[in-house]
Amino acid sequence: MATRGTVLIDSDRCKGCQLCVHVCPQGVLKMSEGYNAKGYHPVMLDESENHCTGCAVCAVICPDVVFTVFRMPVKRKGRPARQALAA
Amino acid sequence: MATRGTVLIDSDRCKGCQLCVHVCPQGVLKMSEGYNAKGYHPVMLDESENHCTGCAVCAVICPDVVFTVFRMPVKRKGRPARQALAA
Amino acid sequence: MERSVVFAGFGGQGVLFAGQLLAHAAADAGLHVTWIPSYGPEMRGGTANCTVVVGDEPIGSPLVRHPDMVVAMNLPSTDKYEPLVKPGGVLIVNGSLVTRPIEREDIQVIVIPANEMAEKLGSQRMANVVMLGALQEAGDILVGMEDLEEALRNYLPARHAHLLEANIQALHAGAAFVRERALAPA
Amino acid sequence: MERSVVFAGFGGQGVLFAGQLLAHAAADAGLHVTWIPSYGPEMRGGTANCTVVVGDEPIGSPLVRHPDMVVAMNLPSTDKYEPLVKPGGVLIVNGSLVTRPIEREDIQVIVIPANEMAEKLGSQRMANVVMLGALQEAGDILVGMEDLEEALRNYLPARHAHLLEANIQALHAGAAFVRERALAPA
Amino acid sequence: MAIATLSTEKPPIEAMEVVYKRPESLAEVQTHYCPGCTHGIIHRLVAEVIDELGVREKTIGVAPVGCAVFAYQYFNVDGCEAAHGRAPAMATGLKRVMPDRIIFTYQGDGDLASIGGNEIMHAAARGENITVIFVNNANYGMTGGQMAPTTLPGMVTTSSPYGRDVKTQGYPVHITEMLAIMPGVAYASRNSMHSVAEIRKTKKAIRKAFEAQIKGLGLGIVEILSSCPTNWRMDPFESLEFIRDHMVPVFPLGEYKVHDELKRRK
Amino acid sequence: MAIATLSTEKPPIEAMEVVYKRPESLAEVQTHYCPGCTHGIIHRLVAEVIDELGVREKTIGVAPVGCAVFAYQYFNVDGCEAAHGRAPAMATGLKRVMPDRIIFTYQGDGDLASIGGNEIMHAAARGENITVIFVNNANYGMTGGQMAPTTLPGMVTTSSPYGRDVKTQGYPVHITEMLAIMPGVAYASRNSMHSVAEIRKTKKAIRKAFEAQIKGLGLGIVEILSSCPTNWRMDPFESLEFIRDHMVPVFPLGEYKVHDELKRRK
Amino acid sequence: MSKELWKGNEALAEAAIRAGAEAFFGYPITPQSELLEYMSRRMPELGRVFLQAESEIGAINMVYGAASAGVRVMTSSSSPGISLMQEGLSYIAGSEVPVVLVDIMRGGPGLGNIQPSQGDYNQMVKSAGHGDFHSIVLAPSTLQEAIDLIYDSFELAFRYRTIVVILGDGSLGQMMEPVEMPPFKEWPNERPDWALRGAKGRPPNLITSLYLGAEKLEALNLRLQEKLARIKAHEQRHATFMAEDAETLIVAFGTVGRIATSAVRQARAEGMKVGLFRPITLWPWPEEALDALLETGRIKNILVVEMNAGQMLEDVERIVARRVPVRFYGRMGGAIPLPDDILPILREMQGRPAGEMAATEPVLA
Amino acid sequence: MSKELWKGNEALAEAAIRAGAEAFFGYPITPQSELLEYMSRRMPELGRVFLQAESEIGAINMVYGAASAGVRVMTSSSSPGISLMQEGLSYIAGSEVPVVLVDIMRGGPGLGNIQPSQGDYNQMVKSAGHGDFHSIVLAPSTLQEAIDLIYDSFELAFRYRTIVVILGDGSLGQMMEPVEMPPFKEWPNERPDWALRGAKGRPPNLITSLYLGAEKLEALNLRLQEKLARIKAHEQRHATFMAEDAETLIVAFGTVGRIATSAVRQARAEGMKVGLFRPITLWPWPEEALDALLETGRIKNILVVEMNAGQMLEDVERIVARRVPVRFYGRMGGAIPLPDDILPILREMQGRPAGEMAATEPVLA
Ligand SMILES: Cc1ncc(C[n+]2csc(CCOP(=O)(O)OP(=O)(O)O)c2C)c(N)n1
Ligand SMILES: Cc1ncc(C[n+]2csc(CCOP(=O)(O)OP(=O)(O)O)c2C)c(N)n1
Ligand code: SF4
Ligand code: SF4
Ligand code: SF4
Ligand code: SF4
Ligand code: SF4
Ligand code: SF4
Ligand SMILES: [Mg+2]
Ligand SMILES: [Mg+2]
Repeated sequence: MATRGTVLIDSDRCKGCQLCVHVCPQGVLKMSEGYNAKGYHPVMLDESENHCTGCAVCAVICPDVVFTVFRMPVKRKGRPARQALAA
Repeated sequence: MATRGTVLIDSDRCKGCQLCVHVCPQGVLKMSEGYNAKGYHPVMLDESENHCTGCAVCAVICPDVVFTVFRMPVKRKGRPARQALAA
Repeated sequence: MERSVVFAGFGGQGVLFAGQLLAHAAADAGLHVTWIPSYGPEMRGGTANCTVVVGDEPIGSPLVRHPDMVVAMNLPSTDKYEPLVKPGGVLIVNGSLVTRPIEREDIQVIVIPANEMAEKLGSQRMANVVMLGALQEAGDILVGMEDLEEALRNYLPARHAHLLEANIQALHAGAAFVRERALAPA
Repeated sequence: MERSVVFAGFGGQGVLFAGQLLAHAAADAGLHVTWIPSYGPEMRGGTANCTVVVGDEPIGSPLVRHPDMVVAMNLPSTDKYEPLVKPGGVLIVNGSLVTRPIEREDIQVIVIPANEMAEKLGSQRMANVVMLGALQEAGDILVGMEDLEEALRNYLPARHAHLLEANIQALHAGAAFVRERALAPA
Repeated sequence: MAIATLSTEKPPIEAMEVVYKRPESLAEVQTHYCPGCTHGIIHRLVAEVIDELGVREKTIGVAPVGCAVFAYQYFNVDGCEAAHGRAPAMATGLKRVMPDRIIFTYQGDGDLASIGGNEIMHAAARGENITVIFVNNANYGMTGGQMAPTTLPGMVTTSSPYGRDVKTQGYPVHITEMLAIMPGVAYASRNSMHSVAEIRKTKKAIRKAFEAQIKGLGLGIVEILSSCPTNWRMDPFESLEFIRDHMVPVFPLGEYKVHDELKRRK
Repeated sequence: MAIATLSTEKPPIEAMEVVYKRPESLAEVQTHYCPGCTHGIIHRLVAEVIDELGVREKTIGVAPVGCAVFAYQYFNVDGCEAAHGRAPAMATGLKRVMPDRIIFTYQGDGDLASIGGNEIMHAAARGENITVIFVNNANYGMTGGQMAPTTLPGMVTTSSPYGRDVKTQGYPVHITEMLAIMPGVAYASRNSMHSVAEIRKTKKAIRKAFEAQIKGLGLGIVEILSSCPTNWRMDPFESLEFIRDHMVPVFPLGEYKVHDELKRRK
Repeated sequence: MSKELWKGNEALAEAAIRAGAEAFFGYPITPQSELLEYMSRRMPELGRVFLQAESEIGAINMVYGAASAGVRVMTSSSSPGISLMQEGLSYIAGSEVPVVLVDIMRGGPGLGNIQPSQGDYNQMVKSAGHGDFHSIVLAPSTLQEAIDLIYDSFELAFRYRTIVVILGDGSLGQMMEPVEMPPFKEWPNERPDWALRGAKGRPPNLITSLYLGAEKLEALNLRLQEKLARIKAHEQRHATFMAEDAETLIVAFGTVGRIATSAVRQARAEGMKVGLFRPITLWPWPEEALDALLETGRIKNILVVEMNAGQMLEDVERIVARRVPVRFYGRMGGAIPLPDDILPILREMQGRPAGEMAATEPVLA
Repeated sequence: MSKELWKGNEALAEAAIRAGAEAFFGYPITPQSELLEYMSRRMPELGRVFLQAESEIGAINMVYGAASAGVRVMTSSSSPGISLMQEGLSYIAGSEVPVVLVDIMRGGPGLGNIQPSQGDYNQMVKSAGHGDFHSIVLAPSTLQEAIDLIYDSFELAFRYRTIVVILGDGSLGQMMEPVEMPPFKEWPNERPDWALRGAKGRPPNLITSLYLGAEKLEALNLRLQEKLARIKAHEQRHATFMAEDAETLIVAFGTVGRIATSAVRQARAEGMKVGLFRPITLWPWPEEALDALLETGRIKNILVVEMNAGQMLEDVERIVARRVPVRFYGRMGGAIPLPDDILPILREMQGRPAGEMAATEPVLA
């Protein structure tokens, strides 16, 4: 499946709780080795095996609003994809 | 009907609220003209027209425990009439 | 110049109102005045009283241990206040309910059958006003009969409006009783 | 004779425990000692620290503005306490996390790669004990190595019992590091 | 004591049996309640139940701040005076240190349902083994008849002079229903003083609430619709009719919670 | 801000639409919550609802004493800090003098269900037009994980070291059920943070609770089962499983009261 | 405008309304309930907010909320109710929102009774809850003064962002006296810029008393102390009565202060040089004025009279600092010290035979 | 018996248990929660009563109930929680039941923070609620002293049927120190004859603070005052440190008192004649002892140091009565005055160059 979306990760906000890693349906999130300013291992996007769909599930569960989620506009249906707030 | 019971009235406790007068099934309670020590017209037993049955209804409703109620022992039934507390 | 009056009696006898009438009359006459009730929890029965102090200067203490005048509407009040009236003062006693003799001789005592007099005028409940009238006549409360009359007109609760004239008569009856007694041989 | 030590670092680095070890060792050696943590609401992250004062007389102030010795396990603690160490005092710095040079020249400074050393002995989490060992060697904390060893034996929580020997090694490793450094040419 | 009888042809009193007399657990003093106030009836019922259960000598009563402030003097048992609304907490303290004693609170609706809402709620949640007599007279009797949380919609009181407007002054609070859902509550019922029959039922309810405690089943509460002739400005009998006609529809009577152990008896 | 992607063949981000971004009503600051604590999620949901309803500029938040003590700094709206348990009273004061503003409280279970039980009960009884976000994490997070009225039976906390014994320490309190019976309550529901689906449902519930206020229907309360990884001594994901497996059975999810006016929409 | 006879509690309520009170939250308690009842009638009439709270804790926290909106809000209660408000008052002080509080004191401790007392002096003047703060405490001795003080109280409260307490006792609340009611006060429409009104076109406003970290909370406290110093400098109020040439000075506040004027008059009639010093602000206590009187050297001794066991006495002793002897006469539990009780003590202090002693024993601290 | 290292809050709890505490009711609040937590473990172990209440109001009223049964009961809290207990404390005092209360103070006003403070001095010493009463207030400065004081507290509480307060601050609660735990105390089995235990074979006992009628309530108050006078006569406690020949006297209590010993030592090392007067009972304040020191004429000036804005200062000023100048150094909001802060002031007071001034500005009342 081609990449349909992506996420922007505000690493400095990440507290490394891994909730997003558990719920991402595509398994494209993993923890980085390094530390951020607060001393946590922040999450990162790893699309080496699979691709982000922009489903925003990570954003729904992240307690620290680390993600901004993007998605390719869906063109098939007549009505334009509108910006949807997460939950 | 013959008298089957009577009441002892502790007039000094009576506050003249008349609740007993309202509920006495025999209508044998009425307020006296005079005052008691607290300045209330106390209730009195007036059996001129009817008789007290010792039913204790007055005692059940009196907020000031003015009545002691007596009744003739009922002999018909086998078991002895036992002292019943009011309510 | 300051005068203190205690009105005392059973809860329902209107002693607080009698005191208020005097206070209103004094206030409307431009005098200084305080009215202060004894107050208790809402436990019915028992006695009620209030103290009124009238004067031509700002009132200091609204309470006094030894009032100049006492209006006693029942026996317990008479018992309580007879010893407290200031020597030379005035004690008005409701003779309808108080039958015992008054012992103090250093004060002026008026025993007035207020209940009977009020009843004759239409209602026992005006006994307080009869007593007030007697007080005005017997003592020097710094306000005149007209002031009390005016106070009745202005402050008798609306629901008793029909009793206004009777109340005014009660006031005067009380005063008249004292005047007659004063004229009568002792 | 009184010595004050501040242990400071991140929440999870065991600075409170290191301080308690010293306090226990001192108490069991019959010395006077106080241990006092900085405490905050349960808000995770941020720094933690505690102050231990050891002496042979009753301790007055359990807190000092200028401690004799500081064990700084991370950069923020180093930044905060480097200027506060009493002139002539001792500053033990965790070189694993603090890479910036230490500027004070009027104090004795030990930079020790505590995390690496602890990891070599089995777990990074013993970095605090490595630092404590270094402190014992570098500063005069009034208690001996045996006292600290004994404290470890007595007060290491039961759930870490399997790490007891490793901890004792960590203690000695810290001390050894200081000794070697002292022998080495500056 | 005067006996005023105009009786004719009557057997001598000695020939009769006493079928009602003052309960032992009621102290031999006059109450300060207004004429016809049903607080007095409730006191008597509680005393009768204590007598019947034979627990007078191990009972401790906790009085509220409200018209029943002197309740501790009216029962012939050890007693104390709680702060306004805090009787359940005080009772908890007593019960926890003396689990074998019988502890009851006697509280008004202002006391229990207004300022003391949290104390009763948590005593119930904890399943404290205490008995709560909750006298609901739809106003603050003692302080001059202000609105209570139990005041009926539209009812005029000294602090709801235009009638209680539920939109701004809230709806009547149903404490008994709320507590009944709690597992810690062994018995919860609402009763009324408005007739002789209801008074008799009330006594049965009070008895069950005490039995729940004796059996260690949890908290027992009996809410009792009660009159306040003075502040309602009605005569005592009218007041009972007011309860029947106006309060009962808003506060339905009945048992809201009966622990199985209490059902089994007889 | 760093973007860490190892993506291959990806269309440029400019070509895409933003489907999720930080809500405006959430202040641009880091929270102090522990990693994985679901307080953070709930904050975000509330902020999203405020954004969507377009009421940010007239909303005032009331923070509790509890881990959410700084909530007033995290929302990009006017805010204040109530005394422990008293947020509903403070909110009442605010709402009564500004009926056209939107007032919400954000309270923990210790705050709302323990010390503040009376304030929430009476705000509900009065039908105050406010919105209450009630975060139930079965313990006192802020003070170190002591037992709360909502602690599960048998659960070990720092003040129930032998596990909560319901016989002596009481049963879990079901506030939402109790409030739901009150006519003043327009919306009452219990939701959970334990999965993405439940989080989405929770947002809908929060929205209804705010809508109830906007429409002047009465009090809206959303109880939210939330995690406390730190005091539960679990990792964040395990904590969600704990909610699902242990809390939900004790605190059933669902809408307990929905005002008719709220049902009618769509 | 002519004088009308008013009852204390109702006069306070009406005067507060004319002063601009926009909201009232309270809980019934004798002897202040008439104030609440009056509000329940009058506030809705004027389209203002009246709400009977579930408790005094509810009331004070509703007040806290309304005050945070920059609204003129008040509550009233009596001693046990005031005790329950202590935490809330401490929050309000720490958050610096303006609040007016009426305390119509009754006898304590505990449930005590409902008779007049001055047993809340310490609780209101020294401490209203934990932490370092003070409310401005005004102690009227007549109904007119009560009206005048409450009439100014919102301005004081807003000027300093502080709590203003009107401290009366049961007799003040229950008595009637002819008074002149002031006109309705005009207030500007704008709300203070710190008020919570919705963050429209400005960054959010926050009202809090939480300051984590010793530095921040110390900074708040220094600001509060600086404010208290300003209040101390500007707001000390007192009254004297025949104090110009007095040798014996009665110090008394509130109802006792007015009663003392009668004692002073009677003492003067007996030729004694007696005067009265009556603090109107109990916090800030009018130390400077008393000090100035003492510095004249005319005062030979002082008699403090209170309806408590000597709570204000400690303040007077601190200020007097042994410059002259201080005596105390106190009544408790609802007993009221009357001129007849005070006179014999004055005579003694003036070195005369005490004469007939008071009917009841004075209480000497 | 050898010394063991204990944490303050836990040491207080264990010592109370050994002193014979039979029941504990409390509500969590930092920085005293470890006391409650310790009780939750230990009391059930010993078959005693532990209950976490729904609030501080619940707790103090449960305590009131248990105390009415003649049981040794205690609670603990910190400043805002103590404010909530004021009404309950007033009832307890009016009913004369014995209670032990631990207050581990934190920064205020309002929510403030959880750092150490002495901001409850007024609330505990001057007023704990409405009416005239005082608790015995004990202010330990070390853990050992805290243990020893709480160990005696039930005896004091029962002897006088009064509230005994252990007034500590957050640092006392949180610190560790080696201490000697006392043995378990033996208590007789009988309960006091006033206790509510069921009216078996005796007339009912009543516990109340309600006394209708001024005479009755005044009589209660006179009895209470007489008791307070007895306590004042017998229970004043204090400690001094190098005060024998001191010219400058520090007056400080609790944690500040112990910190001051370091300042005194350092000052002595510099050759200054400095000593410490440390009240152990804050009520009754050890007036006689301070007075005696002043009467020697050696004291030239006094420095009061507190972790508040000068609450005890007023008592010291009252007692000193201008005999010597009194200075004040106070820190607030959780800031702790350290020896380094105090020394420069001492130097100044001893007429020496202050030297390097304190890092943070002292707060002068
Ligand atoms: C803390 C406190 N607040 C208020 C009061 C005043 N107060 C006394 S009784 C009462 C209400 C009583 O009403 P309720 O509980 O319904 O009892 P009732 O008199 O109707 O039987 C109030 C508010 C008080 N004593 N203490
Ligand atoms: C009057 C008072 N009592 C106690 C406290 C201490 N305290 C602070 S937060 C809290 C409980 C918080 O628990 P909860 O409301 O469940 O919120 P959480 O931290 O779990 O989100 C307590 C008891 C306080 N600040 N004030
Ligand atoms: S948007 Fe969906 S697919 Fe992409 S990272 Fe988030 S959860 Fe995974
Ligand atoms: S859920 Fe958020 S905070 Fe947690 S690891 Fe993922 S991005 Fe980081
Ligand atoms: S016992 Fe029955 S019949 Fe006799 S007076 Fe009483 S109610 Fe009437
Ligand atoms: S019910 Fe009792 S108090 Fe009332 S009138 Fe009858 S006897 Fe008297
Ligand atoms: S005021 Fe009402 S409740 Fe109180 S005693 Fe009188 S009638 Fe009964
Ligand atoms: S303590 Fe618990 S509730 Fe508080 S922030 Fe941490 S995880 Fe969340
Ligand atoms: Mg009621
Ligand atoms: Mg919680």
